[in-house]
Amino acid sequence: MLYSEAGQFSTRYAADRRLFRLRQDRLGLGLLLVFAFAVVPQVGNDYWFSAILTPFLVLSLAGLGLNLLTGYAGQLSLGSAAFMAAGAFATYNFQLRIEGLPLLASFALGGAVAALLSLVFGLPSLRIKGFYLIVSTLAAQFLVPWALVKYGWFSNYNASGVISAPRLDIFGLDLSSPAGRYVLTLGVVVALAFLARNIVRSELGRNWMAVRDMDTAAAVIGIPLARTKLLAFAISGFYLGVAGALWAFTYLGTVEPHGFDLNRSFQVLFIIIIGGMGSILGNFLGAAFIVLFPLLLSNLAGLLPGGLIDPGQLENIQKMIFGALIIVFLIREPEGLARLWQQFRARLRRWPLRY
Amino acid sequence: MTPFAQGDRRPTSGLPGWLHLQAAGQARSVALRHKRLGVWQERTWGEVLVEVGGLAGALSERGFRPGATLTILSNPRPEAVLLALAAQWLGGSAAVLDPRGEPGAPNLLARTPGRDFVFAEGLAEVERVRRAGLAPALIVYADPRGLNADLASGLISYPALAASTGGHVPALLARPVAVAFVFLRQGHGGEVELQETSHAELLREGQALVSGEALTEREEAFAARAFAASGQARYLLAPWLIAGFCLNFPEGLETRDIDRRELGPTLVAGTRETWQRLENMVRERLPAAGTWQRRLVDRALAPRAAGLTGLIGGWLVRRPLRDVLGFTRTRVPLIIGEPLPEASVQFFATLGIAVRNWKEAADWKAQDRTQRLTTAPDAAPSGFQRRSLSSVTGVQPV
Amino acid sequence: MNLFPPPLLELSHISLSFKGVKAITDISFAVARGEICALIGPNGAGKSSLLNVINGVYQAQEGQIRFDGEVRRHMRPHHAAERGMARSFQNLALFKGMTVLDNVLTGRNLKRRSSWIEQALGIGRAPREDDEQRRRAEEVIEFLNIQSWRQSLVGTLPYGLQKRVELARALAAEPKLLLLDEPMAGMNAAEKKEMSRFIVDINREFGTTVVLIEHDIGVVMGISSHVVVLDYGRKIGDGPPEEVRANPEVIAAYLGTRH
Amino acid sequence: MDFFLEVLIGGLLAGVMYSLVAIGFVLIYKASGVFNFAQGAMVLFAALTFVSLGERGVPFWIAFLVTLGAMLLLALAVERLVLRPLVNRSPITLFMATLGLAYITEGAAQALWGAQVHGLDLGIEDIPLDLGGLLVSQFDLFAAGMATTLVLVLSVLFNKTRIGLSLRAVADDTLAAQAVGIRLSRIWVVVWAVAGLVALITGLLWGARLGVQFSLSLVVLKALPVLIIGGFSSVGGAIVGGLIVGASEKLAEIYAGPLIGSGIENWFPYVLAMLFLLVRPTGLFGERSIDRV
Repeated sequence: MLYSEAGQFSTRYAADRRLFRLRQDRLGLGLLLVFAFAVVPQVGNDYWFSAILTPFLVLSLAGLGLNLLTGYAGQLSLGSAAFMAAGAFATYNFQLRIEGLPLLASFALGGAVAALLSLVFGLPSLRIKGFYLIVSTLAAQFLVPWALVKYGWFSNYNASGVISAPRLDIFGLDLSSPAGRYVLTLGVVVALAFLARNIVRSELGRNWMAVRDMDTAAAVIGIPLARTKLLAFAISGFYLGVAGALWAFTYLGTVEPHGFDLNRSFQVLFIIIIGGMGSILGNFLGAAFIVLFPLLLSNLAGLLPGGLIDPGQLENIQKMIFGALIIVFLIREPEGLARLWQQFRARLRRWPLRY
Repeated sequence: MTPFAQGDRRPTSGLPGWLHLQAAGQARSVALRHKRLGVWQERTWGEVLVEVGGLAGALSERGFRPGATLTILSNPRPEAVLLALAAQWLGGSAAVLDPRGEPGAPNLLARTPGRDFVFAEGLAEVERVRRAGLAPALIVYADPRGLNADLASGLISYPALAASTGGHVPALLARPVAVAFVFLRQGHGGEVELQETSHAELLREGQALVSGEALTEREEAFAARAFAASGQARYLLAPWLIAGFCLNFPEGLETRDIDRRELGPTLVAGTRETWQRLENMVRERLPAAGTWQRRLVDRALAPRAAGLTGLIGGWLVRRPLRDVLGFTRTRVPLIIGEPLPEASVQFFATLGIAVRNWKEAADWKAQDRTQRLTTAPDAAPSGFQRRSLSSVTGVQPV
Repeated sequence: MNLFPPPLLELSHISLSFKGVKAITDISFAVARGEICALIGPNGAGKSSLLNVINGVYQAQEGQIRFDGEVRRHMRPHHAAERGMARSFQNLALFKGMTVLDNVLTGRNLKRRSSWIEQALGIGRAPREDDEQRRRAEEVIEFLNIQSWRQSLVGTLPYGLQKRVELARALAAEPKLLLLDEPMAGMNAAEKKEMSRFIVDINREFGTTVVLIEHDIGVVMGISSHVVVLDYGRKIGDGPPEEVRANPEVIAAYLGTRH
Repeated sequence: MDFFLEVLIGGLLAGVMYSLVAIGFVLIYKASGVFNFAQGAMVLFAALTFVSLGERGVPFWIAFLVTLGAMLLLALAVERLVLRPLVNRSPITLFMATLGLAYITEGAAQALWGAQVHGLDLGIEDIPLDLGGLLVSQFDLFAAGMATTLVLVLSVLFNKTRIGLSLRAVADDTLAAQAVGIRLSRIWVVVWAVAGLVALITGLLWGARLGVQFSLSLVVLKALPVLIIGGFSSVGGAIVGGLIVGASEKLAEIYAGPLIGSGIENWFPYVLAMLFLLVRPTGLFGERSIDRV
């Protein structure tokens, strides 16, 4: 509406495959990235970096990982946190045991380990459908943290299985300051988000959605179900693994296996329900919501006259509101905040016409 | 041979001559664009020249001689334009019929002077040609559905025809005095009316349009498909060749609005019907009555909304609306033939689209006829009521 | 040259039952290359089940299928697709969450050569292949006249159009054999006419062999060169339309004098 | 050998407790096709309500009935606010809705009654009983007895009463059931209410065993593998599954624990369930459905 689409047409298919067809959208994204990379580190303060922005980014990535599996390929999983844990501990061990392994490389390897694990727990999906799968993913959810606690080797024989971050530097550039960790996280998340967007727009992405929408038909037109599903598990596992590593090292600094319990998995699931299944943008919206909402709530409670809501209750109230929101979203807007945004945008592009 | 008289920049060989001129002047810039298979396919002036030359070769190999007429039964599409130019290249003419089956259309087809060479868009048109009792030596079709398997002699697809010549390009035989287009239509008395337009006349009209509207080679002209092929031949073809801008064809009737928006044409030529259709579409798609959005829109579209409200309305409603319709860049909105009713003109005017009307000037007719009767190379078949041509004088702001 | 080319599809003594309930009993017939073969019969005659057996959605307990020179007892859907079978379903089996273009593109997934990594990174064979895939898909879209809906979600389209999109998806696979399960179900006369036109054109243009299930006898007689009649899972008629139409058993089955 | 038997019986009796939770699942699954993750939260809610009432001096049966009333209200709310708006949506959607429901219920339970641990005494002192040389927990026997009676009551309810018959009709073929005029909403309310009753009893038994506290809501995680093994749609399956899980996890803890490390009963049932799934995707008693195309 506020910008002109007239005169923006493609003469080659490649032009249609660009990230955005409209010049203005590409420009907008570019500006956003410049802002996030160049401006924010200058103006932000440590509280924002380490308490809001970094967790927001990491959770977005985790949501993205689960979304690829659940939102695109239609395979429900309650084991996200397990794969995050696997990624974190694997990264830790790669850093620990291989001299001079670049940080990003160990992130990637950690992701690869998580991918492998996810693949294994995805195997039952070849036989079973729907929520029967949650058993397999829950098995991972309980098995992995148990193993990480039980076998000291994973945490380099730390008494309580706690691992702590390696030195965060890339090409000798030290990133251990809050701003540095934010930038590092941002870089990884942005890169992986672009990759994910390419994947879901590719043949593989279409196959995922086909399997999700109607697997019988998918098989009939020759889509290899097993391969498609397992790739979904593996790639999703990779994303979750990297997210776990970031969670442990750029956000928390130190983490124990129980930091990746069932509730974490639920948190990630809620991100994609609220943000929007089958959408890349949705993960960021959902994560922003999950991170900001509690802060908002506690601030509101703070505004109320003292003692009206005692802090102990706040958590319960928060829980109830989250639960209610989940149901409301599932009823009113199953495709989440992302859908709302798309509808708004579509209206804007047609305005003042209705259709 | 050279299509140009010595020392004179103006070609002496009609429309194809101008094609040569443009190809020489701006071989690399885009001459034709039409949306097909989801993207806008482009032809540069150089390619157009080669293609037309090849077609001319193919036609002459199949016995198309000077003075012959190629009947075109098709919605506007590049193939039709290029084939018409090829026929004119060989000193012949193109008889353009409106493919949309209005009552009496078949007998128009039966009366076409060009009985041996036909361009029929697709299966339906080919069948109509056959029903009309024509037995052409050559039927060229563009849309292959249901025709590839048809092995009837003389039936050939456009690509096959274009490829059939061995690069042999015949001499350019077009002459200004020669008839370029023949238009047939059902007169009000039910009798068939025949119009013959010479190159000279088309070029004169075209030149008038070009100078009147100051058209440059940078225009993007949008040929709505609903706008009959004949109309385009008369009002877009000559200006296109003279000014050397780019002529754009949408993907289809139902996608034209989307395509117009994508393209954002600077020159839009339509008929009263096409403009009114557009207006009605807008009116029925405006926000539902009673909503605040509707009130905003109504205020913005109220005539003479001036001052601040005018400014706001412009940014919040008129400008976006222009863009949705694809008129953001439109500089020359034309209506050909009967004028729009005042209300509609007002409507578009408030949007900032000053639709201009091209009128026919009666006084030119007589003199024009004498001129043409003496110069016309071929006497039209008896039994047709001869009717002289309108010609365009200039802008008539509405 | 061979005056009697082998049939493209040959079913011999196919029997199928669900939990002991016989759906198909000892059915054999052959479909010649390039013909349009119609499967007709009252509801519950086992027509859909037979299609499902042909491309391996169901596994027949007895009998064998010869397709394009290859004999198999069981045909897995994926394998059937690879060997050149495409089909549409009785009650639409489109991917509702995807656009028309994407649905058609999925029909071409077997034509892919580049790996998913190449595609994700836009390197190697991927870009050229993407163009090629898109062009072929667009050709199908143009052939079936659904350009205007290219980018709309199939879930939002009217029923008749969805049927056409499903046909497009099947056609995009460039199949040797096209199995259409009631392609005109629930259509009005005009839509039926259009759809039959498309089917005939497909058959003529690409020489695709078509096996279709249809209830509208008029349509069947109009477009098919070979009719197979089923009733209660048995074959009661097989031959050119006019011959089948004259067959007393078929008439009986349709007028229901026997029941 | 005796030791093995004791472990086995102990496991079996513990399994009875799992079965109790699982039965709640099965009821709801049969009637509304919903995989009710909130069952655990309902157990917590019921137990907390009951105990807190008791602590406020409300006599046993009153408290019991009041809690039952609360569960009925919950059922009504669920039917009206969750099931009805989500009718004929995908099972996964419904499942995720029950996740939300679980959060609400847990939040509400703790907001109302606080998070501290409440003791619950049903008046059965837990002294081991000596049965022919085998030491068996008296409490477990009592629990087993409760479970058995509950199952009997349920089976009577569902096989003899009209509501039960219509419930089974719904479970068999929802559309047909509606066609013969069975009102789904009523069925749902009844079933969720009954599930509430089951939750209450489960809550009492588990609460008496572990104390009434948040961890009660986690029994749901025990019930999942039970269902997978027993099959979602069979009460008998739930019981057998429960016994299998109970027994096997105890045995595994005792015999495999030393080898691979203790504390395996958290995940062992799931691994067991996965193996079951790979062999028999619909569980022991679940029936397979052929998806038509």
